[in-house]
Amino acid sequence: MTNMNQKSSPLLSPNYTIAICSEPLDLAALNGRIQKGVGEHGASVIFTGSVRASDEEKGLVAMTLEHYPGMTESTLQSIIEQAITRWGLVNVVVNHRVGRLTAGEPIVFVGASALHRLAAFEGAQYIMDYLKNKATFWKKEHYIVYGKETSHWVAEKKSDEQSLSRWSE
Amino acid sequence: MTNMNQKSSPLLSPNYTIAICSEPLDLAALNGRIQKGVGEHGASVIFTGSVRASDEEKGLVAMTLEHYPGMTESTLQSIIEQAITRWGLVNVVVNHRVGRLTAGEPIVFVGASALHRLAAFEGAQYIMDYLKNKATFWKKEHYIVYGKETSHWVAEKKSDEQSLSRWSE
Amino acid sequence: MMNIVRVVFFASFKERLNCGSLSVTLEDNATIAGLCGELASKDGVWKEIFHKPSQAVKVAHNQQIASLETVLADGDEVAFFPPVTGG
Amino acid sequence: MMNIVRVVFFASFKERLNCGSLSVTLEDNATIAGLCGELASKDGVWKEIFHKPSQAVKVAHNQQIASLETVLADGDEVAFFPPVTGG
Repeated sequence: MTNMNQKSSPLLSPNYTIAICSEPLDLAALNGRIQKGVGEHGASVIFTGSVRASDEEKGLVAMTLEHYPGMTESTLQSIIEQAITRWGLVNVVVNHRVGRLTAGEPIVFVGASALHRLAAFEGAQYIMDYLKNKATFWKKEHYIVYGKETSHWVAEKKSDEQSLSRWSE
Repeated sequence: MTNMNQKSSPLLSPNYTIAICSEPLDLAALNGRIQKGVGEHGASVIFTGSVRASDEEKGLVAMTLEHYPGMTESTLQSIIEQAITRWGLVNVVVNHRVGRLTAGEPIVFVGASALHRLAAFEGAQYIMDYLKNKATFWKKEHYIVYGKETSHWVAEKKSDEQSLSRWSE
Repeated sequence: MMNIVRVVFFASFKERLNCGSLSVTLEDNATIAGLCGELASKDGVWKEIFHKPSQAVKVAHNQQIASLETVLADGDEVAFFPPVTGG
Repeated sequence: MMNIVRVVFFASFKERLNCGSLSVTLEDNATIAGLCGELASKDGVWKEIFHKPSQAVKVAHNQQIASLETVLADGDEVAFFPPVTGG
């Protein structure tokens, strides 16, 4: 599931790709797609979010990510297009894992490149904050407690909702 | 020139490395050093700054980066230690190129990992903003104009100085 | 005239209801609130979630976030899900 | 008593002065301002930079940013450079 957008500015046409995948994220390939073009763009920022291995102590053995096919992609598309407009991003790559993941595995990759560092930092952070609050993904955690597997759906975090307030103009 | 710092917290001892190098940055290796440990840390942010290829249109053919050996490293060390204290960063890697660079080549790599995304984003951005304003590097641009090479030292940017104001507590 | 809408459920709702999707026949000009009334008329868990749905019940109409006042047309898709927690 | 300090220059200063480093002998308790006076007593470009140095002349004392009031001791290192522009 990949969307591609090419605009017509001759020099720096912004483009983005979105992928929701049940295969492990190939970080080396994704990094390359953001950092290869970095010479044209000057600045790039890459965010990677993973299943915290330190949560293993609490007995976490795995996570399941579910999403709403179709709506997830169109939500991400609109978030990315807003970020491109607001910060003049040149290139954006968003990949999100779904299915069952084990501790240490990457869940999400957000890469953004721009002419200057402020745009790259803020653009990437904006995309992550909105992804967390608006994209239709749900996380279930699987624990082993006293030898028995239990699982529960993760509750929403107040801090995530608050993270959007910084972007109100 | 590499500094290593290991503190004694058993689980997530923060550590950082600083390198000033005249060889091209090996982005794949640097990415790996930040993203490999990401499973333990949950969130990582990587910034890469490069010589803008789009400046080639203006005739830019190369850049020379000079620095103050010794002072540069100790300045970076104090910036990184402040960021680790303020955001609880787990792992920080800063590499900066010196010598002659051509268009498209990476100049600086800043990677930071933390338990949560806000800390990773802000920690990496703080390090870049202070590096830009405090670390003893100087940039000279080489142009070819009417077939003749000229060069000039880059002037400081007001926007860089202003970028520090957001970090005053 | 009657409209048929497709209703889908995600995450904890899908599990609690033991149902991923179903079709509901509604009168013309029925709203999402009316659809909730239909769903609440079923047994225990359905009533718990859809009788006066709380803020924790999110709803999308044709894959766009919507409100209970949204009027439904034949062939529409309505999704119910808890707050999102990805990334 | 006399102190010998090592003075280093970077970037445009090094180029304009055509000098990377030199040693200067100063009286006891001399400050960086006094050192600037010594340097300004040389010809054109030296005077331009070091006679009443502007905000654009940055100074470090033993590799720490310092002010003109800093008192110098034997063996100290003083660096003069323009505003930094790395990254």
